[in-house]
Amino acid sequence: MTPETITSNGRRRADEDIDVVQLRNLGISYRTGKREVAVLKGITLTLEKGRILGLVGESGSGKSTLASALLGSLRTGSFVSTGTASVSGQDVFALRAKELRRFRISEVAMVPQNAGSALTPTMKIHEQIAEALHSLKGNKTAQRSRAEELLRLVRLPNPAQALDRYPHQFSGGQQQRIGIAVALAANPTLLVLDEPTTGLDVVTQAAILDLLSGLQGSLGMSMVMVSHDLGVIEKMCTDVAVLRRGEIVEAGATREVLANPKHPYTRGLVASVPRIDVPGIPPSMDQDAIDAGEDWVPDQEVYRRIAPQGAVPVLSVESLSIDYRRKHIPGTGATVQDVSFTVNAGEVVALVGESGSGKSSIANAIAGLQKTAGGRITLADGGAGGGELAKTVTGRPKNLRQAIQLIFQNADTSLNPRQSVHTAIQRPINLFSVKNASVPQALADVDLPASYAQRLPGQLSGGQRQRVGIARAVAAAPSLVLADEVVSALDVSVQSSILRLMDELSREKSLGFLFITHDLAVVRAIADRVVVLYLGRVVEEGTVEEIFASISHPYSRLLLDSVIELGDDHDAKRKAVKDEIPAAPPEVGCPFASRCPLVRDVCHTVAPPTIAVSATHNIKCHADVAELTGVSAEVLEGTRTC
Amino acid sequence: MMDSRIEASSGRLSRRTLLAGSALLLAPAVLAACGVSKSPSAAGAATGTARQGGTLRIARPPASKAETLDPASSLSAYEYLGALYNRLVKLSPTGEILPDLAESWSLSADAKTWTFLLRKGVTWHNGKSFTAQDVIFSIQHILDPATKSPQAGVLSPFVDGNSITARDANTVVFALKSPNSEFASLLTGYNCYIIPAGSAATIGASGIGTGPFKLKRFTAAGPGAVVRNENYFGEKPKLDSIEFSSIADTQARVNALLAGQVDLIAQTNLDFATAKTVSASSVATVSSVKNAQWYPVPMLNTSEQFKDADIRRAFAHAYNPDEVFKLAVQGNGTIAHNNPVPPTEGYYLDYGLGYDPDKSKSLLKAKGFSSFDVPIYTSSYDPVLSPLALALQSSMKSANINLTVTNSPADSYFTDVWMKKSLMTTYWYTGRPIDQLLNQIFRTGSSYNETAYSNRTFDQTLDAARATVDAGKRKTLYQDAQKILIDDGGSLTPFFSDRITGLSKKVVNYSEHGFEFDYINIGLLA
Amino acid sequence: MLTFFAKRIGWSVFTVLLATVLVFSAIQSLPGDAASQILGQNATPSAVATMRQQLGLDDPPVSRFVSWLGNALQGNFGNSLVSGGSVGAEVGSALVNTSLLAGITIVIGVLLSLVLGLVAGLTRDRWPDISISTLALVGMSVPEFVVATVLVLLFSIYIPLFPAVVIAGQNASVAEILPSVWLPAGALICVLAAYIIRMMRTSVIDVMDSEFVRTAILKGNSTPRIVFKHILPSAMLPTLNVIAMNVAWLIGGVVVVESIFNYPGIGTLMIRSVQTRDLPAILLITVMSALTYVVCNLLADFAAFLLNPRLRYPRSAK
Amino acid sequence: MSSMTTTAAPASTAPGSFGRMVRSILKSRTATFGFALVILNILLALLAPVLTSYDPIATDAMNALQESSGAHLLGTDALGRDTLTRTLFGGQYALAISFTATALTVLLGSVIAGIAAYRGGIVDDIITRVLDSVLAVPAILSMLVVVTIFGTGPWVIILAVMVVYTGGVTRIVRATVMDVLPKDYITAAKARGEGMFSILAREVFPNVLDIILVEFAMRASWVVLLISSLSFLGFGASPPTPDWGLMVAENRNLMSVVPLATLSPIVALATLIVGLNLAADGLAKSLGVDRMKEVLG
Repeated sequence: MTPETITSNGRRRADEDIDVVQLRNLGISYRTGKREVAVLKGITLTLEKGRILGLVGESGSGKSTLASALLGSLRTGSFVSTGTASVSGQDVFALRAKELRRFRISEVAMVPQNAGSALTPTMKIHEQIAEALHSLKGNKTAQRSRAEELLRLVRLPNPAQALDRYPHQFSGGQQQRIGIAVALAANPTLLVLDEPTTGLDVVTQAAILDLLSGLQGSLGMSMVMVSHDLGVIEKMCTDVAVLRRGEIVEAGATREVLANPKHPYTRGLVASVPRIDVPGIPPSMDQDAIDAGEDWVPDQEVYRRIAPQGAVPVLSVESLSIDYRRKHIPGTGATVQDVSFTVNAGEVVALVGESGSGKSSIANAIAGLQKTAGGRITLADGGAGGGELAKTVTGRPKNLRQAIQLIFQNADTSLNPRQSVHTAIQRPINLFSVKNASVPQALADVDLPASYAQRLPGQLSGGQRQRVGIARAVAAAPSLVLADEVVSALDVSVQSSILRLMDELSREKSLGFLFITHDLAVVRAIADRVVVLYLGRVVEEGTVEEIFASISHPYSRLLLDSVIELGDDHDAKRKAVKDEIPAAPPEVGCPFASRCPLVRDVCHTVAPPTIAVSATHNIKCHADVAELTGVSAEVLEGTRTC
Repeated sequence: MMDSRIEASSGRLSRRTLLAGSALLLAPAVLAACGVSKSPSAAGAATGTARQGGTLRIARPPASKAETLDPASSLSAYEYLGALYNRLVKLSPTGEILPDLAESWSLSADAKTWTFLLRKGVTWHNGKSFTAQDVIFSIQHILDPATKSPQAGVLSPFVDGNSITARDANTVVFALKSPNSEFASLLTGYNCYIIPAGSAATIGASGIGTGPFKLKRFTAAGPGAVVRNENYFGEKPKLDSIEFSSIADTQARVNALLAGQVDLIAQTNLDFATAKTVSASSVATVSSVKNAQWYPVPMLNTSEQFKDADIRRAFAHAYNPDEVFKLAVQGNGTIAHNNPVPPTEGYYLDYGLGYDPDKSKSLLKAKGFSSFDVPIYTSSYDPVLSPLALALQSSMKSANINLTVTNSPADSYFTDVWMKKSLMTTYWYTGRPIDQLLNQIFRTGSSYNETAYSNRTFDQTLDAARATVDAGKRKTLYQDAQKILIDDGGSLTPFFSDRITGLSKKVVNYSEHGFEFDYINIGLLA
Repeated sequence: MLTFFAKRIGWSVFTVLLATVLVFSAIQSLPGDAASQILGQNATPSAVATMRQQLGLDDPPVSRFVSWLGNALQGNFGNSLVSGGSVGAEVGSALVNTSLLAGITIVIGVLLSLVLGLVAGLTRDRWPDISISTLALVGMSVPEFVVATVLVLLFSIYIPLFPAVVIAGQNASVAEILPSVWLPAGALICVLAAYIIRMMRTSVIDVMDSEFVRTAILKGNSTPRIVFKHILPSAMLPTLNVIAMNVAWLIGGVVVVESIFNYPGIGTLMIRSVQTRDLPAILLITVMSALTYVVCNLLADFAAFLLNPRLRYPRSAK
Repeated sequence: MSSMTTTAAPASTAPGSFGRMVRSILKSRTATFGFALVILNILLALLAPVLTSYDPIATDAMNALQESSGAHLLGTDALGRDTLTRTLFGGQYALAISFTATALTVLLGSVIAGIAAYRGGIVDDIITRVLDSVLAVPAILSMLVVVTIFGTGPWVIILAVMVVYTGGVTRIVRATVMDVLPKDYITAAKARGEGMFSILAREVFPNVLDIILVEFAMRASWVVLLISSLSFLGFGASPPTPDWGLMVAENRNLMSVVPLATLSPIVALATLIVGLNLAADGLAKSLGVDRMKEVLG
């Protein structure tokens, strides 16, 4: 590939006037000690006015560095090693300080990944917007009214009041909207967005993305959007450039590239994304083959997991409730209330919900790390004896502690950075005097070579660390594993291999998995049964097929509709929903009442009854089954807010 | 005008500054007869014409918060006393007793009745007239046990408060309990300043006296000032006023002098190096007085370590005086060989225990010690104390005596360590008449008996001496007493040291001897 | 928020009380007592016994503490066992003097070090930073008695600009002491500033590395605006605690400097009182020092409260 | 629990962690320089008896107050003691006392901090409040009281340092432990039912070792300062101990006669403290510790 062929839209262009972005052989490196490490290598691309470029890649691909380079910004210690970057016709790295300031004022703005940390905590919102309103300098009133206008534009609730508030007084989604408003204030030619929705709940993400599409449509800005999420890229971007280890491996019109990826890496990336419509665990990527330059083609087959036969319960949770409140606050209820479910041997049960749904609290209660306010948790394990679990782990006998093991979301913090892999895995084996267990065996169980025992967590990749975490749990020979968001922090190419590993372990060792996640596509890939939580209450439970079938709780439906997937018809989705979850569950009635499209008076006062759709499928709702069938986007349209 | 040389005779007295209160003053009237040897000299103080007026600023060491202007008290603010008050009699630089409030005095043939004729027309600072009643009151105040005056112990063996009578307004008669031909000299003590009758309760703060200066303000352990008393009966002082400040740290006092903040540092013997620094300064200079103080190391006789005289003797032989003398005071002074009586003293006995580590060792061995360990206390209170302790420590090693030097804070040194610890370093001013010196510092039960020394023969010898009229016999008896004291080992007395005082170059006619500070002539350069 | 401060104040009172109890108990185990200290060489056992009785030293410690506390709450801290005067007046005047010294030190020291720390942080690893940081390092590494001695040598003996010592006594007026304050204040500033400069520098650098400052830069803001609006308020927050700690430290830390300059302050009084076992004085000094400590911390909390909108406007009523 | 039975098993601590630390220190020029200064100080102190033939305590009347000469490189003091010798031996005293005191303080503070942070709730409250009360008493007052109760001597000084600084150490280590406690590996250990001391020793302390090390280096510099100040005031070492603070106090009046007698201990003191500070700085930087959090204690 020659540089000329890699333009953002796949065509070679001579007419540079309409190119907002023009990168020529751009290389950026940083110095560490005496070494120079290349972050970006020979990046060449152009972006036409009015188009949206998606930069996609896994962690460490250099996509964020590229995004900030467009603003003439480099991290300390970094420098341009080769090439030029021109934005709006200006060579950004050749600008002097004053010119660079002017350039940033007039030409380009950035929406950072986490507006929560990108907004100055000690300044009021209107000040932060006003300082970007350079044209209105000195005119306080005009600045205020323009700021309010901008907040309205990004659909922030109560924009007039918001002006005099501080960033921390807003939720993550609202902060992101404010961040966009600040970026828009300067009326930039180019808007750069760095992972603008990562870290937000799916529903919020959907709403923000809708907002951005709308704004782009009406304001006609050019945009560069960084994301690791192919679905988001597909929905938002006209063009895409795929980055891998600092290089663009493939670029072109989004639909073309994603529908018909040419580069093995792109192919692998597209193939490894789990999808709701395609049940099963997608194939994983062979990075080594790609590195070797082979024309590697991923398996087209997804692996479909088969639910275990026969229900031998391992864990049963009955009427569990957890209350964090020190004293009763009128109008609010306990954090977790009346949650019941079971996990059978060899079964993967997914506990699904957005942040704040209480799913981690439930896991902690099962592990004995969280005091419960009521209910019973019973471990029914043939081998270890089982029995009702004491409320705290210190009150539990060794065999029950052994029977429940945890694996965690964040591979960085799940392993003690000062302990070798060996020490970490050996500890439970010794503590529980596990027979026939050894570190090499545990490593073999998670497909890691025995030599890894000598390593420290810092010497492992994210996926390998996650495997060690699993090995540590499995080495204890448990009957139940609590897996809290174990794949959500991993790159898609690694995700599926971990999911496969879980599948294997559940089958081979008859392990019950309580799989806690917010990611419905992953649920679809691995879970046998699903429990949907909303504000600490179970709203729906059933087998994975039942949950993803047509009859659903309105909340489940909202979650499903908010998922942005590769290959969706993105234009058909609804425009806006009420994306804010209340801070606390209501004291009485249905927890979802405040956001439900089917809401009626009774929902606010009476707890919803259980509708048994099938022997395994239960929905808690005041509506009848007919109403719950295929609740369409049009119905939700009516609940548009802000 | 006084001569620039400070005539330091054997009549000089010692004073311990601080909280611990001070020693007695005593100047034997008979001293002149005893043939005082050469006058030690003071060098450096400028002489010349002092201009009339001006303020002299004196820095003094810290004193107790319980400090008082009551001269009889052990906590009296010494620097003020001579300015505010007068005694009946005072000491001349050559040790003669001079009239002060008493114009003349006489004693009866049996030496039991002393009659003092008082100066007429003297007024107190508050305008009242000075009378014989004031004198009677002052002496009774000293003798009153409630006053806890250190001088009480000196006077009470002879003086009964009820036997002092006023023959008339200007005549006081003392009928002594026992004969004492040196009684007048006892009244030169600085506790013996005369205060107004009936002022016992108020004198501590009011400072009303007859002296050349009147009190302007006074703070215990703090600053204060006195101003010229225009109604003073004698020669009027040159200065308008004197301001006193209290500075705890020696180095800070010196700094204040060098920075021109004060004109004179009272009660501070500058060490050699500091003296050098001060001399080199453009604003200040030093004045030194030969053999002005001695630095004893009292061995507490009641302590476990030193209750045995042989041990004390072993200590006396254990150090090399040349070495200690050189180290502690750079050879400025005279080696003492453990005799606390200065060689300039008429009754001086040229006898001492010399350096003999072998003897020291054998004395110890005889008592079963192959080596002897004892802590020696020292303080930054005076710059010579620590070097002295260290020099002794170093020197005594050869006699197998191991001293552990323990530094004690200056502020509480004389309350916590002196007369409490078995071995410590301290100092006295010389100029003490031999009778007072031996009686007060070494006699059984005396209030300043810092070694808790108790030797009946010694006490009896002193009594005999005091009662002896014949000067030659008396000399023999006092020398006998010295021998007993040296052999029996009260304290270690390695050397007499010159005292170096720092003062501003602006100051002229500074003169101090014993406890006599010349407040009249001292002044500032014209 | 009211409850936040009420709780803080409650703990502060508790802290002061506990500190007093600790010191009171410690003094109980000091060898010797005021009675023998006062009597000095005149101490006969019976005199000591009488004095002990007069001073109430024979009562059990608990009841003595309770009665002390009862009086203290009414503002009566007792009389000095040494001078017999009111401890309140004695400690009060020493405290006023020390406050003057501390006040000047704080105002100059804090302002100076904030500015220097800011400059150092902003010019990270360039020459202004390197020189300021080196200076701060030297300030941290040279004991204050050396700094003080050098200052005296330089500025009152070689170049007689300032008095070398304080001549005025404890009850001196501000006007009398003021000329003598500068050198001791200079010595204290050297020590105080070193820590604040370093703290300020680090927190400026931290804040400069933050997303929001990067965003502010990318918005094309001017440098002064970035510094004063975006960096300074956040950088001040962690510095506040260091300032508070250092200000509280001053009360005890002045001892060495006071001793060198003969400064009639709380440090001098503290040493003297410990030596003379003057319990009422020590207790009051403890109370005042502990009060200073908690008040400084409260003030830091309050300043943080004003500076930090997160504290002023807690997000939800959790 | 000694679990390592297989021969192939690696050491239970992280392999190469010490080597890694040394490497990361060497990477920072500041840290290298700081450590070099500290090591130089330690070497000079240890080698003092070899480097000089004089006795640091013995007085020598004949050679008092000498300026620099071949026999006495840095001259002598008023008692004829060799300044170089006293300065070198002073290093022994300063290092021995301050390092012992600091080590004990940091150890005690860390244990208390671990317990307070782990137990939380009322235990934490009580520990925090009591230590805060100790901190509320001025350091010098606490030290004076301790010194007055127990007299002077190395162990008393060490005790006094512990009284004064344990609160500060605890405060910092506690905050760090609090950062570590929510980590998932702690949760895993808790879920396994490990006891407090096991978790603190195995999981927590290895991860706060950085902070503790930095804390040690920095506290040591404070302790050196504090001890010398105490000696300067006359409450610390007794003469003839070759203590630097005491040497300054003893010799500062000789500034115009033998300035080296005062300057030598000052330079030695400053070198050690600069070294410790740079070492702490460099260590903090290379270990990624936020050094300024430390100052808060």
